Amino acid sequence: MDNSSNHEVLIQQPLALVEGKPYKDLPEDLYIPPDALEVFLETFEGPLDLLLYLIKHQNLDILDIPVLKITQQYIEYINLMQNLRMELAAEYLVMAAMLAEIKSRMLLPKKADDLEDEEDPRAELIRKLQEYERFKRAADDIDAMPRLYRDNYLATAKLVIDKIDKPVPDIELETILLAFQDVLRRAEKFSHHQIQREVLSVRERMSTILLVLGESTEEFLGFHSFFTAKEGRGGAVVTFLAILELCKEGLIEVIQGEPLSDVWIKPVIE
Amino acid sequence: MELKNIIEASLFAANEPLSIVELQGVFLLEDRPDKHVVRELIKEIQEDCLPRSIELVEVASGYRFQVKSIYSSWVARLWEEKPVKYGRALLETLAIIAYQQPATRGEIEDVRGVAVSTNIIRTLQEREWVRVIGHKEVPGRPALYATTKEFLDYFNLQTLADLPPLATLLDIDLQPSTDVQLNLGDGTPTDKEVI
Amino acid sequence: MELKNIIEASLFAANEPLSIVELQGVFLLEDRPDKHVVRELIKEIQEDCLPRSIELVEVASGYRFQVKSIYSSWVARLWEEKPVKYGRALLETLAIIAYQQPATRGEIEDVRGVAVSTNIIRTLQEREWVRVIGHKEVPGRPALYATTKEFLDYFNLQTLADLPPLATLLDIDLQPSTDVQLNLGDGTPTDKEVI
Repeated sequence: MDNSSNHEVLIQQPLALVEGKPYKDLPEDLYIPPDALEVFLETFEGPLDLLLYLIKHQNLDILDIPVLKITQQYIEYINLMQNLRMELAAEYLVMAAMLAEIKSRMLLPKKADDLEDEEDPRAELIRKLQEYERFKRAADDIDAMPRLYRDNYLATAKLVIDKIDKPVPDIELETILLAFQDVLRRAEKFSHHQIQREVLSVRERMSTILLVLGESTEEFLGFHSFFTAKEGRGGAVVTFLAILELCKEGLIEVIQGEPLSDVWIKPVIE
Repeated sequence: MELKNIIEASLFAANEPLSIVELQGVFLLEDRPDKHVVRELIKEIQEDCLPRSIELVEVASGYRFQVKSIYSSWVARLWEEKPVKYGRALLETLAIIAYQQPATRGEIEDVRGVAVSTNIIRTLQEREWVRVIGHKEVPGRPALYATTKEFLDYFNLQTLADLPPLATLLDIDLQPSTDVQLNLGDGTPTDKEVI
Repeated sequence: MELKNIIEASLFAANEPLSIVELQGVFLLEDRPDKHVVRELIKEIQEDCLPRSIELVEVASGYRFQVKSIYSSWVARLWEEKPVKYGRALLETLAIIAYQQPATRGEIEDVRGVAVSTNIIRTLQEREWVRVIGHKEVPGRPALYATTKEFLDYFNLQTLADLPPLATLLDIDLQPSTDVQLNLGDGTPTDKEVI
């Protein structure tokens, strides 16, 4: 839809008669600068929320929504969003279709004998809007209730005894592996949560190096302090890889006085 | 005096609310006080607190000491980070579960008109505000969510009945369409022409 | 009276000892009491405690309320009972630290997609399975967590390399139990995940 020409047409003639009163002005809130639209859409919790906003903002009665008018405004938003090629949640389109359906059903002439048993096509929508609105309010109420660590604080006193036999639960390694499998599978769905498939022994060595550096009173430690002769060539390689990794993550600094001399490691401190 | 102090000390040391039964449990069987006695002592402790900075309140899972809320604004300065703000999606989901429990995810989505993200349910479960209490016997056996005692404790409530009342639904009594005069201006035949 | 109650409230609410300076810090600059005043009020609070179950003591880093030691044998019984079960969130956090160490809290949250509660980290540290081994040099200097030797010992591992490698972990069928299988793929929370 070409929005600008559409606006012009709308502005020249009374837009609508709402409860008998002509409506000349385009609601101010209808036009939104394109760059604000994205922010705007994010502030809505879905199509029902957007509809409620449209209704409330014009002081319309939820029980007597002018469906045609609201439908039109709603669809205008959707068009604006689509023109901007914003990714639109499917729910918004479903609502647009539902509104269009209500609109078309209301336009159809009714046969006299249907009138009794056929429900007003707006009823279902109004029910949904009302239902949503009451929970929206309930959510605000819950948010306003006094809450621990925001409005209320526990008053405690420390129990000082040598040792409480606080029993701790037993767990099996398998349980942890299962938990991790679960995280992995979940994370795999999102490409940006790439989990690096590194060799664990390198990760472990990274921890050890940081630990040793943290506990050491020396400013620098030599490469050799991080593995023992017993670990052989493997130990040296793992240590070397761990140091490269820590270096890459900016956690340590590596210093070498001259070529082929010993490599010194120091933790990065701001 | 000793009884009362032991109860008071237990309430101060526990980091969570203590029920009457849990309070009885700190005594050895032979000198375990009666429930009425414990209740009476709790009342006394509550009165002792009147002029002080703290109060002993009852929440869903028992009694706990908390700082009187008139002092919260000072106490809050002890922590640098601001308390977490929960988003509307989370609060709406929580509200639907609290008032409509047990509720399935589908029922929550029906009310909100949008998909409920798994993250929100997860966060609610991790806060221990919501848990699965069973499965609905319909195809797919969706989980049924309900709020927990911890939820009530967190919000200083004793029972669900203490929640603020849910707005009542108004009767839908539709008048014949009022917006028949709408001029759509977009080529759609106007109502005037139709009716 | 208000000054004293604010100080008392702060001492009750803080989870660690508070110094005189920290106590002054809960007041806005314009009505911040003098050090001597704070010290005087602390003395008064200490006297108020004489007949009660708790005392206000000075330790290295400041003042804190503690249960009088004559009551500790009763109070300790609060913890004698059932061990708490570890929740899903804790297990996942532990697993991520084991495999991705050294890891910051933010990194753990990134992988899990949910905030990690301080309680979980504290529990893992208390159990001595996880410790802080340094700080990442990025704004905020977040702590870097790693697993400990106690963690390896508990699970009978020589080194972390004894854990199944990531690449194969996804393909291993850890438990043939159908209901566990069901709940892995789709991320739908089930009762199992409730803490």
